[in-house]
Amino acid sequence: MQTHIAKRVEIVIEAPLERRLTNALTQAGVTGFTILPVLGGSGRSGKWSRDGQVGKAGMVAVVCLIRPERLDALLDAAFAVVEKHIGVVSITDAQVLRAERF
Amino acid sequence: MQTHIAKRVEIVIEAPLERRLTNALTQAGVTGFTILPVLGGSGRSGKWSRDGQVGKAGMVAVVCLIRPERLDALLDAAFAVVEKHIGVVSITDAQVLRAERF
Amino acid sequence: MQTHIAKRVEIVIEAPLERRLTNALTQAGVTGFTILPVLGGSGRSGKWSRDGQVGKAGMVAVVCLIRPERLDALLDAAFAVVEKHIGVVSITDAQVLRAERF
Amino acid sequence: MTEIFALAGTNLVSPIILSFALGLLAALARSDLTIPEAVAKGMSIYLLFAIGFKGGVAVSAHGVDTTLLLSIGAGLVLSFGLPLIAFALLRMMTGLSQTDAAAVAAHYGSISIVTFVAATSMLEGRMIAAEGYMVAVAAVMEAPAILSALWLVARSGKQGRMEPELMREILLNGSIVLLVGAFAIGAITGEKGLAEISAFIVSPFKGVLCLFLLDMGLIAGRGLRQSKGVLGIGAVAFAIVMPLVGATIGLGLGMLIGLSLGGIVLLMVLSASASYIAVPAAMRVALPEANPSIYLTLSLGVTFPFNLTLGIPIYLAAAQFAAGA
Amino acid sequence: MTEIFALAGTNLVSPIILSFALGLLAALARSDLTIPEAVAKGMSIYLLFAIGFKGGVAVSAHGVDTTLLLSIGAGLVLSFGLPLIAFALLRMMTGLSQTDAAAVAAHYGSISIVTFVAATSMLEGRMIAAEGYMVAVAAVMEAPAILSALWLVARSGKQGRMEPELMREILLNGSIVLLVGAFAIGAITGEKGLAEISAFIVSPFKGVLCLFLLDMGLIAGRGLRQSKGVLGIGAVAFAIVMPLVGATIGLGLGMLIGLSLGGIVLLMVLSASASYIAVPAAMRVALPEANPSIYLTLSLGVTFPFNLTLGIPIYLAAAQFAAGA
Amino acid sequence: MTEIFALAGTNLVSPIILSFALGLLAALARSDLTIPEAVAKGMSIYLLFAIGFKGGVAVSAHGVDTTLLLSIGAGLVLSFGLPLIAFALLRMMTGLSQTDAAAVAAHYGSISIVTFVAATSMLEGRMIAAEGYMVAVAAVMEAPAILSALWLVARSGKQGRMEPELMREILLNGSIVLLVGAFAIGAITGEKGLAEISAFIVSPFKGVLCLFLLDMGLIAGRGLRQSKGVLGIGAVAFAIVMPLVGATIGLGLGMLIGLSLGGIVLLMVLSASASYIAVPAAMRVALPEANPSIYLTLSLGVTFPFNLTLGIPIYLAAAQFAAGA
Ligand SMILES: Nc1ncnc2c1ncn2[C@@H]1O[C@H](COP(=O)(O)O)[C@@H](O)[C@H]1O
Ligand SMILES: Nc1ncnc2c1ncn2[C@@H]1O[C@H](COP(=O)(O)O)[C@@H](O)[C@H]1O
Ligand SMILES: Nc1ncnc2c1ncn2[C@@H]1O[C@H](COP(=O)(O)O)[C@@H](O)[C@H]1O
Ligand code: NA
Ligand code: NA
Ligand code: NA
Repeated sequence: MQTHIAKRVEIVIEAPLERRLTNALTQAGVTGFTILPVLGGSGRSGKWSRDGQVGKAGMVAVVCLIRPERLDALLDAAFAVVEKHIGVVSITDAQVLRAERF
Repeated sequence: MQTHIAKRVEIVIEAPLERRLTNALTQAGVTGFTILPVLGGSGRSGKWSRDGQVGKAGMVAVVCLIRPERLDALLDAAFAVVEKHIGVVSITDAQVLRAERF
Repeated sequence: MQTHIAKRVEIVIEAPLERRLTNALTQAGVTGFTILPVLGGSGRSGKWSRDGQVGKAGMVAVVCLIRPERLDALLDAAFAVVEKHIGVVSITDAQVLRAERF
Repeated sequence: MTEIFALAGTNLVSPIILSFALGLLAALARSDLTIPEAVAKGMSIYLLFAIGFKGGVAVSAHGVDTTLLLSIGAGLVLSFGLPLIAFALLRMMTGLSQTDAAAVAAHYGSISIVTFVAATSMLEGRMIAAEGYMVAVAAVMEAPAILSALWLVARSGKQGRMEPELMREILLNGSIVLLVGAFAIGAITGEKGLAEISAFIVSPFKGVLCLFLLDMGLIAGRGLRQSKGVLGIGAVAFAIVMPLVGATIGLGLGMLIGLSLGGIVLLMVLSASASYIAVPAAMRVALPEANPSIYLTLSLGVTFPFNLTLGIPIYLAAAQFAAGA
Repeated sequence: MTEIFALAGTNLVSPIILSFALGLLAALARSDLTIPEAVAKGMSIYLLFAIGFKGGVAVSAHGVDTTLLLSIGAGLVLSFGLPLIAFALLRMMTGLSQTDAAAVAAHYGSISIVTFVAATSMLEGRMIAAEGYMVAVAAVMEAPAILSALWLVARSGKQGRMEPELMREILLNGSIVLLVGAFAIGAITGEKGLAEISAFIVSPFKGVLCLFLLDMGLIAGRGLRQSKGVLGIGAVAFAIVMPLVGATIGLGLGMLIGLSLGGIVLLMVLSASASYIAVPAAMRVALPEANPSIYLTLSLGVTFPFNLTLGIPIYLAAAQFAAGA
Repeated sequence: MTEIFALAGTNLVSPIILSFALGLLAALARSDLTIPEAVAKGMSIYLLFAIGFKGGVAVSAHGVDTTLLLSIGAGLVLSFGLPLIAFALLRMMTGLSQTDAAAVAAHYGSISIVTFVAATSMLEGRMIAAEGYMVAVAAVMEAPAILSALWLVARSGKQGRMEPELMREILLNGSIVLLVGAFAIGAITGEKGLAEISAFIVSPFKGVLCLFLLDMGLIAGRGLRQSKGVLGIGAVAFAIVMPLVGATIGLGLGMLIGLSLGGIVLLMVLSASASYIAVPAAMRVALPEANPSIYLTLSLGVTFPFNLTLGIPIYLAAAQFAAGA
């Protein structure tokens, strides 16, 4: 089956920032993303778990599949939002079906 | 530690199609998969969020690790289900422990 | 934007083992991880779904981004916990922003 | 006419309707107020269980009369037939494609159990009795409309998938099973069973309904915001005309088979209301080419609030007028 | 004998049992009816809190008598001892490996709090009083069986892991902490505390229990469907014989220490029931080689429904017969 | 003094406080007891809806008096002003950075609705009436403190972000919308509306509060465990001194504007309590450099339990003393 080269970007970010991130991505020309819930994690700012939260706390994972040539614009946009916050950004080489969607 | 080459396929698909997809995968010889919940997302058919849903709506992400030689059979099976529906399919090169499991 | 080479390790493991795994990872020098919920899946030990569970059952997915040179230590640690249990371990090549975090 | 408005007026200042309005406003103002999906699903399970159980108890108390079978039959006729009318109206009033029109039509042949529950509450508030088995009529009306819609699509040459597997799924979908099952439990255990659990399924019922409608308001409001511009004026008009057409037919059938005033109103409400739970999920499988934001917005964003606020009082007034005549 | 069946008959037509049956049937028919995990967990927290609290209030009202300590002691003896009997029976009746047999045995030494709650409800319905502190006995019986099972495995040379960390986890698992904690709160605040919150923990209790058992039915049904063919006839027979054996021993001990009729029945139910919450999680850590679908199917798919429908009435009849004798 | 302790004593043995203590102990002992996030959120929606609704009904029953506007004004003054005092205290008592101090200060100007609810329950238990509109005062006090904190940061040259978008988010955050909306519904539907749903929002209220406080205890306990060593003694002292300072100012203002005894106590509680829902989320956006474990631990781990156990009785005793004087 015909596949097309793409990048898979995964951004783990604080839930209160979610909408700001997706807005920034959309402005950077990203045509789609998927948001996954996160149960807990650990990093430089310590351990946390969704159970230990009240209100709109915790983190989410935003996954973006994009054409390689759009990667830089996406990373710039994401970085502007993530910069001062806790969270991580990772990129993987991927392939996608139905390239017209990206 | 000994690792083995594999493919990681990630399919984001509408929840009502989940069982149809996993049946198709199983018939295509896939021996395992993992289903992750999805909170929301955006694509050609617009934005959506799990909060804006009643009933068995929303999407799920199905992750499949398989031997590379089985990739084509898997993609054909997945594509037959996903074709007319909203959703995306991505493939990444991966490595796995315990090859006998795949 | 400046990115750095890393490995993305994804471990799907039984929920009662979660803390044991993250402890082992931390001892192996892993500085961060993210835990995602899992709705269901299928493998050698059959199909299961979160709906069919009572108590602290089911599985979780633990995602780890690490420097490549730490991969072996991580896999050894993870394998010791996962060995006798159901679950899978997969590794992907990735790139990360902000290398100082890993 | 003034009577209807007076009726609508009292109806509108009930906590139930105001909770819906609160949700609607909050969503339109883009508040981040949300009810967790699991809690909303828990409340809908509670409501289905309670309404089914109480219906069963009512039947066990008052016995089955011949009207029961007739009512079930009427429900089947309505659910099979209303989509055909809806489809014709849609093709006249809107520019929707055949597939989209058929998908919308399926929703209007099926029912909204929350609208039914709100009507029941309103009748209880006015001390108007209704046949307990109307719950069973609601259950049989959930699914047939889907078949009609698929037939409409198949007829037009476009393929709509009705695998036997999908058929099973539709008939055994959670809402139907819970409603019918609770009805059976209520019918078997009767007043004695009700006494055991009435502190759970009767007393707090209206309060739970308030929170549930708050959520429905939030969902409807978010849907309206996201689908801005998707719908033409014709489609919106359809979503208000169709309930009135459905209710009129329900009124005729209800009088024909000799239902009580309350029963007639409930049959009108079932005919007038549109599904937004079972049918959308079935459409995603059977008619994936149909645009979900069209049918969800019409059914949940227009028809549901219309029925809740103006529709139910209008149907009651019409039934009272017809019964008096 | 006819008395037992009459008893079982009335027991069977309660909303509680019928809700379980509804869930079981829905799952076997592959309906998509599900109760969200969070809601099910919320209900189990409610039930544990309510049952613990009421037990504590009962103790604060009637005072602690010497039988309390004896009952706790009996609970410990049963929980440590029953796995040994279960293990022996399993090795005789089935072809299960030592590890699988030990894992199953652990479940039958421990208890099912929902079975306990259902028995309490049934006793209340029949106005049979029982010692309030039986809740505390239930709590102490949760964990010891796990130790016995691990000892059985260790003895046979196979290694079973009992790290101190696991020990702490088992003793401080959520159900035990909540049950014991609510018991303490009830004992401290007494009737006054109960009056403050009885509209929450007493009145709606049975109704919540219905929905919870609906979910248990769904889970048990799904488990049975998925494990078709996993279990031999011997294993299924064990899952019915073992509760009867356990109940008989419970009956003897209960009479020995002088419990009331209700108390004896509850001790029998505790002995007869098998865990499906705390123990399975512990087994995944301590005996990962054991096959979860064996122990879950036996405990939740066979023993639980057996106790709920036939077991409890049998135990009551037996206790009444023994007490009369 | 002895009176306060007696008061605190009775307060402490209520099921509500003991449930909190149970959660705290369970978390400190590292039990795996948890309340699912969705259930906790569902309970908080229930509590906000119920407390808002009852406040609205009280206003509709007793009418609006001139004190209402004064109270709203007092709430605004307190919420804007208290952060300045808190900031000054923090700079004196602790070594926190300006940003961290400002973030903490925002929390203490805002309010904890659960503390408010617990105080209301306690007053009801003692039959002390309070103005129903204190709920509205609670709502207006949620947000202004955030502005003061951002001003403090901006003044010091460090940039804190207050985009208009954030402003909208804060003012329309779920808790405020639900509280104000339910208040409006209660005010519109009045006693009649309350009668319809009181079996849901009045009778089980205290019981739900118990389970909610159990969860708060779990969260506070886990927070304390994880933040061991993060906080100096000065910060902990601040988290006890600041409520007392706030309550004193609340007492003065409450007497000035002529609130009833109950109203004064509630204004004191609002002043004394610190936010842990709305403000933390806003701080993550507006002041991401501030360390969340500092402000969450102080507000939820120290001030909240202090107010719940000792604070509320102290404020009541002080108000009674001042009113008597
Ligand atoms: N190395 C890592 N691998 C995977 N997830 C991470 C990693 N480091 C941090 N995270 C995630 O990002 C969150 C914030 O990380 P930090 O900003 O380092 O505190 C953590 O709670 C994790 O969920
Ligand atoms: N480029 C993308 N990257 C990640 N997820 C996507 C992307 N495009 C679509 N999706 C996901 O697939 C769903 C349906 O996409 P679509 O069919 O384009 O409407 C979206 O709601 C997203 O969850
Ligand atoms: N090939 C696979 N791809 C993705 N996930 C898998 C795969 N095999 C197993 N899993 C996951 O690991 C769990 C346990 O697998 P197993 O140990 O094979 O029973 C399954 O329930 C799945 O969630
Ligand atoms: Na209809
Ligand atoms: Na037992
Ligand atoms: Na305050």
